[in-house]
Amino acid sequence: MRILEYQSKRIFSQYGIPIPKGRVAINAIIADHIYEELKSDVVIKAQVLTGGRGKAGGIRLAKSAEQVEELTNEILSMSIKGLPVKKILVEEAVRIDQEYFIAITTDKDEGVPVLMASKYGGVDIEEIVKGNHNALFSMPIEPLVGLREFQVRSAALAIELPKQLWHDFEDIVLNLWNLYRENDAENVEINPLVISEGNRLIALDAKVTIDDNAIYRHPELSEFFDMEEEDRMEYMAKKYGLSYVKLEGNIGCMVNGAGLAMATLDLLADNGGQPANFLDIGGGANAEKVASGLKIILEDERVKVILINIFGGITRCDEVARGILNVMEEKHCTLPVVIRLAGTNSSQGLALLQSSGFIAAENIADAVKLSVKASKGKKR
Amino acid sequence: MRILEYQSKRIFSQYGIPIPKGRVAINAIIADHIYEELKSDVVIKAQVLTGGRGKAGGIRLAKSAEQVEELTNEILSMSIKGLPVKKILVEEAVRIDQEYFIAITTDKDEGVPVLMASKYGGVDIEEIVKGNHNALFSMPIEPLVGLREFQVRSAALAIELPKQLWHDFEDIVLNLWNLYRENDAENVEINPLVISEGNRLIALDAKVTIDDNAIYRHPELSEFFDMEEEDRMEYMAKKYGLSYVKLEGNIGCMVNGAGLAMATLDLLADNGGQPANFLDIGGGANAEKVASGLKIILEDERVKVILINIFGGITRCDEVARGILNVMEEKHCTLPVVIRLAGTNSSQGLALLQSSGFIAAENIADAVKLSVKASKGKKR
Amino acid sequence: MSILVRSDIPVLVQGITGKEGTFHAQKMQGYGTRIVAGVTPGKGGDWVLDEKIPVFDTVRTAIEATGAEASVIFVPADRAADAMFEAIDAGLQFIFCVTEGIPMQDMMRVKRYLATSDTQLVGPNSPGLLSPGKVKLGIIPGEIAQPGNIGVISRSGTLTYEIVNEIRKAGGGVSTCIGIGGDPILGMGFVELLEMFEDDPETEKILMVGEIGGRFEEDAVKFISQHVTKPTYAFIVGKSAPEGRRMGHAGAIIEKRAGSAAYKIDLIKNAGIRLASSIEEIPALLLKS
Amino acid sequence: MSILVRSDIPVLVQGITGKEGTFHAQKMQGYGTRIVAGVTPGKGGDWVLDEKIPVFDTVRTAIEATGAEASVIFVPADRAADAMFEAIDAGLQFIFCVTEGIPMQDMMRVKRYLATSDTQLVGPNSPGLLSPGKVKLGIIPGEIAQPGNIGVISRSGTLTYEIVNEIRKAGGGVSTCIGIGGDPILGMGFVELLEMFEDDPETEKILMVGEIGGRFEEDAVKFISQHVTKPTYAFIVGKSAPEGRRMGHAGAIIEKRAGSAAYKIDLIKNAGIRLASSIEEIPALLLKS
Repeated sequence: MRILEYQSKRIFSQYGIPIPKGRVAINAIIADHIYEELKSDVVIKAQVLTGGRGKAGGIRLAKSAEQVEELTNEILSMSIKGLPVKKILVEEAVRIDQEYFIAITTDKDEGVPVLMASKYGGVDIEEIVKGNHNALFSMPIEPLVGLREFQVRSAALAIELPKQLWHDFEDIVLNLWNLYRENDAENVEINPLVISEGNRLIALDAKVTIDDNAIYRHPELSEFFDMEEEDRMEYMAKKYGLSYVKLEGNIGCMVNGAGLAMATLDLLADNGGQPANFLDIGGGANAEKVASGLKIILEDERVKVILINIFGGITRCDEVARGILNVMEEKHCTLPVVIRLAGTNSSQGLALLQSSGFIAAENIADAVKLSVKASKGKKR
Repeated sequence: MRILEYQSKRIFSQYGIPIPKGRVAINAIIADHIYEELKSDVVIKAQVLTGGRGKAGGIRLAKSAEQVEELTNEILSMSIKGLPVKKILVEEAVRIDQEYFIAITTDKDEGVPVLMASKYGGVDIEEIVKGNHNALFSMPIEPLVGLREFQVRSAALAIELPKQLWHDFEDIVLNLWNLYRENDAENVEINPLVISEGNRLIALDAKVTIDDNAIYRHPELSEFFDMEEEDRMEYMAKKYGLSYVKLEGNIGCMVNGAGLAMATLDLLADNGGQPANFLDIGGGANAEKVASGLKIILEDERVKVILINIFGGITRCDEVARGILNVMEEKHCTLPVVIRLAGTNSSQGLALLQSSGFIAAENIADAVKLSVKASKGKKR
Repeated sequence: MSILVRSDIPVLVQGITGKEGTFHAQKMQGYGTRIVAGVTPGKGGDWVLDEKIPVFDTVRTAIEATGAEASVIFVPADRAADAMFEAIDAGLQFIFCVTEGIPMQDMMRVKRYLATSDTQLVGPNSPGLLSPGKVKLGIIPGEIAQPGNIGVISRSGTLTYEIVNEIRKAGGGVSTCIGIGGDPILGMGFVELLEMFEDDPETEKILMVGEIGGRFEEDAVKFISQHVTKPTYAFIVGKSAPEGRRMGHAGAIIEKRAGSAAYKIDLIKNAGIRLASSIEEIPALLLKS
Repeated sequence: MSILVRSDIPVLVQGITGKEGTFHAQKMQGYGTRIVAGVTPGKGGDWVLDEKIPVFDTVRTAIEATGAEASVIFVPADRAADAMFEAIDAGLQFIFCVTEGIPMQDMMRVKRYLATSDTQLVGPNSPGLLSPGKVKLGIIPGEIAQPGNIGVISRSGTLTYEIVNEIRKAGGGVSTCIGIGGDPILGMGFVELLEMFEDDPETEKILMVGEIGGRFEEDAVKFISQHVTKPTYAFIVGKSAPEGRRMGHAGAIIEKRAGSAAYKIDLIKNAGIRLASSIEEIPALLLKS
């Protein structure tokens, strides 16, 4: 779960990591109120879950009440990488002497957290790192030991941080580790961490991503889960514990298992079809979960045909069939539905669906070809 | 640092470990007030840092205001194993269906914490364990992993805890682990943990010992350090970072290094002398620390002769000499003082002491013999 | 014989009294696997599977009573890490963890603890192991494969069933089929299993089914080039998958090392490993040669 | 040659800019030990010991620049665990930790981390190692010992000086003298060092100086009985010490396994190890035979 900058900063602040003064606003009246409170020039920052906000004009400096109003309205009318800006963060403008990049992220290949740091913060660190491997300090953290002070010092040395700031830096990075550890984060990132007024370290930006599998044990974080910021269908999918990714096409897909789902999408592409989504209902899905998945697909108006490909293992095909029947009856769906059932209880499942007018496919290749054909037919 | 039952229970309560309702009192008026508050029979418990309170009559049940007053006064006039009772804990009397022993302690030989449990709680567990090894469940805890739920379940199984209480037991023991871990405890112990009213687990007693070396990082615990409960000299020693143990004799000893101090005490005993104390000034002690050590010895009125045995390594003998001179001048000490200095800067040290009337000893054997002789002379 | 485990290995099932645990314990037993015990905390003393299999409260007591050497884990995600810690601590030789959705940081810690032990872990989020006609640990449907000479290793569950089933329909058979699991942080990877297949007299060809993300396939290709003499085949899914979402710059920097399908496919081709471009192709490719 | 380290091993000092660090780095250097670097966080770039020895901010950078293989730690107790983690992580072969008063739970974690590495740790709360005329790591005063054939291992600092000094005064000499440290949780114990003395051609006799508490002496006696062929002598202090304070029942149960002086002395006598009953006796006992 990615969370917005202002939410991440709220957590930073709980962990004692210094951030600029400021608050979130949803309109110019509130923004102006914050500006009056702060008694300083302010930076207005679009709150969207994507990078590149600065380049898109979503981060602006305002020096007067008029500018605050004008820029707030401007930013709140923008979309950045397709995401409409619904909230802004109004913060005191901070003098920047030097910018650093600092992060604790997860190296999934090695199964360890990694401390990263660079003296080239504030700009596109990925590009800089690509060109110059020495630009990035990176050190694995032993999961059972946790981040050690000496590792933080190694980072401070690598990014050539002035020595009088080492102590504050150690506090910030150890707190960042505590935040990562105690909140089941996948990634916590400060870019840039700045030196301001010669001797203060401040986190100007904040990114926090929480492991979806661990959200159940952080009920206090659920308030940060902002439905408005998510795609409606992705939100529904998450709610039902399904894995859903929106794509560009018109064939709605529902498959059990991520590997089989990817294989199905690949085969669709090979056959000239265009999937509308990736949807993995996971292992052992019951009728209800199947129904939820199908409802999400039906929400998508671009969908012209539905492809259901199930190979029952831990999942039972009769359960799947029941889920499909329930939804189809309830929603009066008239779309063509191609169904392929194999494995555990597949004959029972097929028997249930027999009289329902679905297009039954023998195997995955067959299912894909029938779906592609149907997707190129007339509109609904 | 050992802390009293009522203090330990305060920490238990912070960690969500259930304890009986109650409060501490220093006289019968307060005790009666607590009795009125609790609206139940109460148990009055002497607060002293020793075991065997029950057998000594320091834990009593009171069923009326008169009894509360009477027993409070009785207990507050007791001494248990030489320790005067200055505080009592007044707690609601709790019905006891079953008593267990549960502890997390430190196996120093293996360098690991150990989870211990027994179904024979409430009585002298050490004796029972001595007779029957199966009476005690004991399982090492991997320090880098921490206590795992399955270990707690193994304990619950071993002590035959009713299954409907396993969940509560898991919470209690995991919290006990957190307490141990987060407070740098050496030992945390509940004896007895009782089943009350058929289905509630309650910690009737609580013992917590904090690692002296780690107290610096738990300033919040320093309020529990109760000077009145400690021997005055041991308290002073702790304050100055010295290692002091009171003994029964009349030869005040100050040595650098625990091993050399023990060797000195052994040699005194072999030669018919009786040390008044063990006092290790540690490695690299400066004049000030030496002076503090000497002052503690001078506080002890039983002392008839002072034996100072220093082998300088990291400690420098001239510093030691300076510390001795300062105190002797300030306190106008007239006791015989046997001094033996060897190792780092010993000649400088001896030179400083030359004209001061101390008894200089060649070596440890010499120093011990001179001290024993002086200790058998006339009183000061 | 199967790779990894012998056919008569005594097996316990952690989470045997849950819906999936019971269902699949029965299926395994029906396939001939020696299920000797179940473990469900709080249910010790019960009997399951026609009242013939005893349930214990802890793995240790189960081992003491039954001599179990391997565990299949069906415990829910919030308790699965603890189940693995318990199985490792109790000294089991093999753990097959079917559970999916285990928090990542839990799994990091399990993996480090595992490294200090002699236990071998398959999974989590693994369908387990099936050696047709011999033994089954996990949830791979028994009927989809027949005995044969093809060793199959995969990161997927259902995709593997699909492939093995197609192989069977085309008349081919499998020596052992094993899923390492769909999660990013796993016990055994491809490499350890490739080594076993290379040494397994019943395996004559090896099929590796990979995915986008992670470094498993890259490591495998290196190992195959250097150490595997048997004909090896590969299939990679995720060609049409969109780029994964970033966790910020740091995530992107780390992920760069991991591979897209195209990158992995290139590696495979360059190493001279035969690549199937679709599921349909697989049986023909494997059986013709 | 000394046991454990060779005489020309390049050594760094963690905490070299502190009072004790500077003093003893000088003493070591004066004794002939190859001090090549110091480490003090925040002081990297400074030079110490007559401006001849460079100071680094981290152990890694010190090793890269100077090739140091061992560290002597003088870092204050609240930072000493981190200094050990750093030294282990950087791959040093040997650590001698002089610092005393390290929190016990910190030390537990260091010890477990150590077990996953190839580093050998002496201490904490150790006076270090002295091989007379050859090398000195730590704080054992150089002038108290002369070269000879007696290997000395001890849990104490000053008591060891006392004994070694008496041996010197009686005309005896020492091959290597090493203090394992006075803390309950330590890196190396007696056993590992006894093995080295047994294998050391310069050591002909071994003296072990023990104390009350802990299991070090018990383990040592077992090892000596089974593996040590050289004449071995022991001295145990703490006969007159009062019983230690209890940490509650649990502590007493655990501590029971540890030994009183009387218990240890019995073990030693029963194993046929020659026991000195006082410091005075030691030189005669060792030198007459």
